[in-house]
Amino acid sequence: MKPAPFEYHCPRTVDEGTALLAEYGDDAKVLAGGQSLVPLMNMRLARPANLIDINRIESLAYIRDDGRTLRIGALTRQRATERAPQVSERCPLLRDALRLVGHAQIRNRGTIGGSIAHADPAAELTAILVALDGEVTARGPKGTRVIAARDLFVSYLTTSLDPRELLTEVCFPALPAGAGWSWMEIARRHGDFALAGVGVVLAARGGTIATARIGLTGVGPTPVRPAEAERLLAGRSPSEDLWKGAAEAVRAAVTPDGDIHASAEYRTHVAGVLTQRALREAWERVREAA
Amino acid sequence: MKLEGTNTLPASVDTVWKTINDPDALRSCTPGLKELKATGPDTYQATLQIGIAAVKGTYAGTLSITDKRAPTHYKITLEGTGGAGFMKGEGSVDLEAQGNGTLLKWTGDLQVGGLIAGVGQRMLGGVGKMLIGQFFKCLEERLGGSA
Amino acid sequence: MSTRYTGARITRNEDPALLCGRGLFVDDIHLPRLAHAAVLRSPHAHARIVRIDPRRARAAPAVLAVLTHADLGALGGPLPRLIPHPALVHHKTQQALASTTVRYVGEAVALIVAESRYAAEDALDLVDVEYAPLPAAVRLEDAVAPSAPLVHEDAGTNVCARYTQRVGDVERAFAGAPRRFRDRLVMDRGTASPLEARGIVAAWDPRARLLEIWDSTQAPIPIRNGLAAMFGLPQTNVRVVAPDVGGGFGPKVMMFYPEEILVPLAAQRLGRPVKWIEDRREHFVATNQEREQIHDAEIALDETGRILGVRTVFLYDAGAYCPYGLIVPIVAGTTLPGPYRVPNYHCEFTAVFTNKTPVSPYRGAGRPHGVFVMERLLDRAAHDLGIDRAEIRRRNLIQPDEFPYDVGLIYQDNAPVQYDSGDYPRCLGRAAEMIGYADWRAQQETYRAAGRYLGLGVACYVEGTGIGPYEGCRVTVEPSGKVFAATGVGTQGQGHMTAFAQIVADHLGVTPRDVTVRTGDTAAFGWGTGTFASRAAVVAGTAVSLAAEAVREKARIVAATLLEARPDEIELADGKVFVRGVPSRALPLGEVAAAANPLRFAMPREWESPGLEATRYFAPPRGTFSNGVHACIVEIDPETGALSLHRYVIVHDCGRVLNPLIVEGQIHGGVAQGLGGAFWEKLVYDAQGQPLTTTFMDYLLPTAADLPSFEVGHEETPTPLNPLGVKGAGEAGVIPVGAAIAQAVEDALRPFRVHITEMPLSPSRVWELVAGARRSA
Amino acid sequence: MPLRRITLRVNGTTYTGEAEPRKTLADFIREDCGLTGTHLGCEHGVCGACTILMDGQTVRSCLMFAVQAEGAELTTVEGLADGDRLHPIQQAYWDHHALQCGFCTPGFLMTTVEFLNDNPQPTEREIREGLAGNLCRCTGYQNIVKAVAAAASTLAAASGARRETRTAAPSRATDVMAAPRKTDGTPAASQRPRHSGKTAKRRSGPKR
Repeated sequence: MKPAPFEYHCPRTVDEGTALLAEYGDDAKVLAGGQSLVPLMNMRLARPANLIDINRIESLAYIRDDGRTLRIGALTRQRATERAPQVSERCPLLRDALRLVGHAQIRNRGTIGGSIAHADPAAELTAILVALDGEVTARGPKGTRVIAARDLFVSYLTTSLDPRELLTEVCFPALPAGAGWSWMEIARRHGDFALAGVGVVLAARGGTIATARIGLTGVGPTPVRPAEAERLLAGRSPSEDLWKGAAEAVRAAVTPDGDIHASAEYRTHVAGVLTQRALREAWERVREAA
Repeated sequence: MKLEGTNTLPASVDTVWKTINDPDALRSCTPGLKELKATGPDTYQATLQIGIAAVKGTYAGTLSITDKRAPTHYKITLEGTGGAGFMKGEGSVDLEAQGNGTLLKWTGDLQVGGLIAGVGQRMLGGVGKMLIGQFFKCLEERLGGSA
Repeated sequence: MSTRYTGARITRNEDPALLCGRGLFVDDIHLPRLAHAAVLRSPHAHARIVRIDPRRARAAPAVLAVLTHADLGALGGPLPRLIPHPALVHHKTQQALASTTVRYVGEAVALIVAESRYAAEDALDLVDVEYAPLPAAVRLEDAVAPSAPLVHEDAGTNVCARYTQRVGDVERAFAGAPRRFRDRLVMDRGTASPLEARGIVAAWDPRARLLEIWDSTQAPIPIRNGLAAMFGLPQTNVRVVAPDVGGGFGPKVMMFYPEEILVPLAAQRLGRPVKWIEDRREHFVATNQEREQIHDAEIALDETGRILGVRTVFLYDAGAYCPYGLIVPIVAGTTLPGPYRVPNYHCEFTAVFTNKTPVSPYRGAGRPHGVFVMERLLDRAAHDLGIDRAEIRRRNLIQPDEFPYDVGLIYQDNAPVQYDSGDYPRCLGRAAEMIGYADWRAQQETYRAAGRYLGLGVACYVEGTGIGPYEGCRVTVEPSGKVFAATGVGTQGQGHMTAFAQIVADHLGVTPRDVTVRTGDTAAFGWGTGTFASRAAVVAGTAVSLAAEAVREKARIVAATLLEARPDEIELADGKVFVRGVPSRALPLGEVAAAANPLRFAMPREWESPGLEATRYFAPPRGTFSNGVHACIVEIDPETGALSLHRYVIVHDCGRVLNPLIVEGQIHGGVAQGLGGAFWEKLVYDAQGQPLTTTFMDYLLPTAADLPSFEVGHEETPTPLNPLGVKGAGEAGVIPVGAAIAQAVEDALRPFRVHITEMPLSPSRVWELVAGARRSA
Repeated sequence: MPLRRITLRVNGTTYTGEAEPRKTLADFIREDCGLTGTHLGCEHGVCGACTILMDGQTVRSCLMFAVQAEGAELTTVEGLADGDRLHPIQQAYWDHHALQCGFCTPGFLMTTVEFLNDNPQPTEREIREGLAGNLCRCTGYQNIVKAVAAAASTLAAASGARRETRTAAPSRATDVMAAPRKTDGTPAASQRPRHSGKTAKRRSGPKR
């Protein structure tokens, strides 16, 4: 299980990186943390002719907090992100989900940008980015552009990024003050890809839910944002029946595939169960915060 | 892996039948099809580059159309072999007039073997469905244009 | 002999090197001019090979050789058949490289040798093979159908054997039985997956005509003997070393895997040492698998729950070839009655070829299947008769005064299944006590009241261990006073370097750290069969004891001359040899060893042979039977099917325990593998016979976070069958786990009336069962 | 493929070698540095047997290319013991029979080093989750969990003692590593005459 040969490129700056991508585009693959790409290369499922290793572009490793948004450089390691105080403070949902991404050894290398660009249908970060209406910044031959999460994820492992574009930054909006959150997922083993997972954020106004944000993973080709469920929750006062209703709306919104680990029916059902439990936990956090 | 679906196409059964027998349509609508050379009536030599993201494989194989019952039914078989393994897709297509459009019913059985089957099970089914979906969506667009 | 060390908790001699990265595993062997091999394997479950053209591969840069069947000459025939059996009508083995037909995904088609493994893998794409795919026999039940595609044309059937064993008069027993229960029980495929996959390094010295092999095998000596025959070399000119082996668990005892012939052949042809290391993806298709059986089983009882008869008719999936004969199904059938009195028993199996990786024993080797069936039947009976689970077992247990107990069956070693000793009621009682069986129902209710679904499971087993034919050992005292013991069994982590050293130390009055044990090197010891069937401690251990004892007697005779005393006055302790009661008249053991090998002058006749050295063999008349009881508490989330393991209790009796630390380790590991097979590990094949689980992302070994702490209780009923009184313990842990978990899950989900008849389970599957039960309720 | 010159430090010793860009770091450590204590169990990043420390953090060396480690400071299992004196974590593994075949052990040891740096007083649950990225097929993990707990207390005591005698407290990453660091310049590799293969040039350098 050894990778096929490739040309290795090691840009030091974003400009060098984008220049290389412009040159090799389709025949190139960007190597960030490599925790998903290198296994594919070792198995020779992926045989890029050119490997562009961005790990030495130090300017892409940062976490900035402008009060409303966490701006995270694409090369920032998942482990560093999960431990950053700003992340715990502004977006604990992100911290909690990151702790379930693989294992420490994986997160030490795995990057925020890599996880988003890889767009695994069972990834945690993609669902959170979608739930929070986050956005990413990409640099390419045509310059810099910002892509909203909802426009980013196209299908299995496929984003709307151009092969010549380099993902440079991922922006996670901070949770509203006093909001409650919860990440819940079920996996076969600790650290495995989720059979289904859900992230929930509830913003409260007095005793009622002002807005609800829900993002699901593992239940379709892309992360799912169940608009109907969110609408159903907004402006209502919390109750078990409300949670149940939202769970049903979620089940109606997802179209998972079955695989050897879990049937599509199971994933659909569990997506609802987890949503219900996540809403419950999120609201408890609202009450604790109040 | 068994797959099936239906599409409503904005064209008459005869037009649809013509389109799904037109090598150009097949060429431009079969996902990843790089080359399609006729080797006989309804049989073609095909080169496909199928895959997603970094996981791409080039497959050399054949595409053939059998047990035609013009203008409503045929079987289509696609076989390919490449570094990442091999695949065999068998599908049947049935056309049915529906108002001034056509209801296209398809069933497919996709077999994938070798490396890609051994390590790709988590997404294989979904990706298969996606590719076939792309095929019919493309037909739909062509016919939409011509209807 | 003193028992200062035997039976003591002693940390292992082998550990410091392994802890410092100084172990020597096959992949760590590096020789000058080493070349690297990769194997081209069939991507088809069943296909005719129309054409193989290696020319492009041969021309590739850095490629040194490409072997196909055409290049094998005399070595191209079917590989040796192990363990023939009269019932085995079609004893099919594969070729080192397939010639005309491939019968499973992963079957070897070509071997490529290059300057690096990277280059060898590059060339895999360059061997042009044209296959004509054939329909495949995949599902076990489909494969027996008359219309099924034939795995072996010439056999004319996929049935390679039918075999029946009977005790008493089953028909009469069932005809007259007041109560009968029948179930169809399914166990799916699994694999041992040791962390180190297989690997071989071979070197050929044309001057010495010496073939040296480092092989990650459990049975180096039979490999040596086989290779010598195949390569036409004297056995002394073939050295096979099983160095540190990264886990075995059964699949590494196979004579032969194709690579074990191809790599030496390539080394000989090239005149360069060659290394082949099986990668993980290969391991999932090219290393033998196990666990697939379907039982149609029935039990007959009286109203009090006394067993009148049991009958099982089952299908056993042999895979594409059956090199290992019928060991697994025979062990399954003979293990099934377990610790219970089963006066009438009918066991009939059909061994079936399928287009899947061949099957050979994996830790447990059929025992988990037999126990799963028996325990499931008892659970069903207990439930329907309204008798407590533990109670129905108690009522049927063989009593301590009934030994030796003849079950009436013939075991894998062709000897009668005769339980030699044990105290089954005691083990069950202790397990029940440890898990808190008495007040379980009350506890369960309080959990239920809180909306939590917990369940308890308890299962019993008897395990045949320590079978022959024989093992041997040579013990030598060096003039340094250090002791060396060499034996033929290989070691894959069982702690032989320590357990055997403890035995020697007690005989010779030294410490275990003074004793160096060599295993698995045919140059150090050339007689033996290997490490399997929980036999090393029993058979090799006894040989070690006999040899050490002989050396002690020799030391007394020599020392008697040197110390002018009678041999029966001589004692050995603390590294010294001395006259009883006169510690001043003492010699260091090393000096006696030196004196026993004189350079001049006559050697006293009573010394017989030079040096303090002796070789002894032990050949047990038949196996000895360990036993035990497992009890566990699990929790199920009915909404997600998620399982959490709260407690796991093991009470087991493997006779005299040589080293509790090591035995507990063996038990822990076995239980973990059992739990894997009960809830995580499943090899999945699609309808065309394509394996879908060839990575650790899809074949799920349990992690530390998934498993509970295990609570182990030792019972010690020595066996009369060997002087140490030891029984085997290597496989024990895995055996009743599936049965215990199935019962616990069923107990947890009793409100839903879920009935478990399959292994392994999964969250998705458990949820389906609950949902199904809810619908039908 | 043209070879690339790669220079990195392992266990305080500088190694220079040449390798194709596609050569994994694990293979470079094993073949070019001759440090075969780092094992390959799956080569797709699940089993953890190839876990090493890179600049003080655990990484799967099968999921990195050697070229990526240019100039990096690596620690492998060979770097834990101080000559014949075992690292407290190694000693705990020995005392508690936390290994059987020993193939997965180097990965577990390196994972334990980082885990106890991050969490010096873990609960059993935390230990089990901290070890979940490494697979063992022999032990059922129980004795490994015990060993990690035991090592935690030994290290706590040791580091407490060290702090008193230290002027400047070192970073946590070096803290645990400091105890067993060799005082002489000989790298662990030189204790392995068995390894006769081509190895990268080795320059004994000053300790970190």
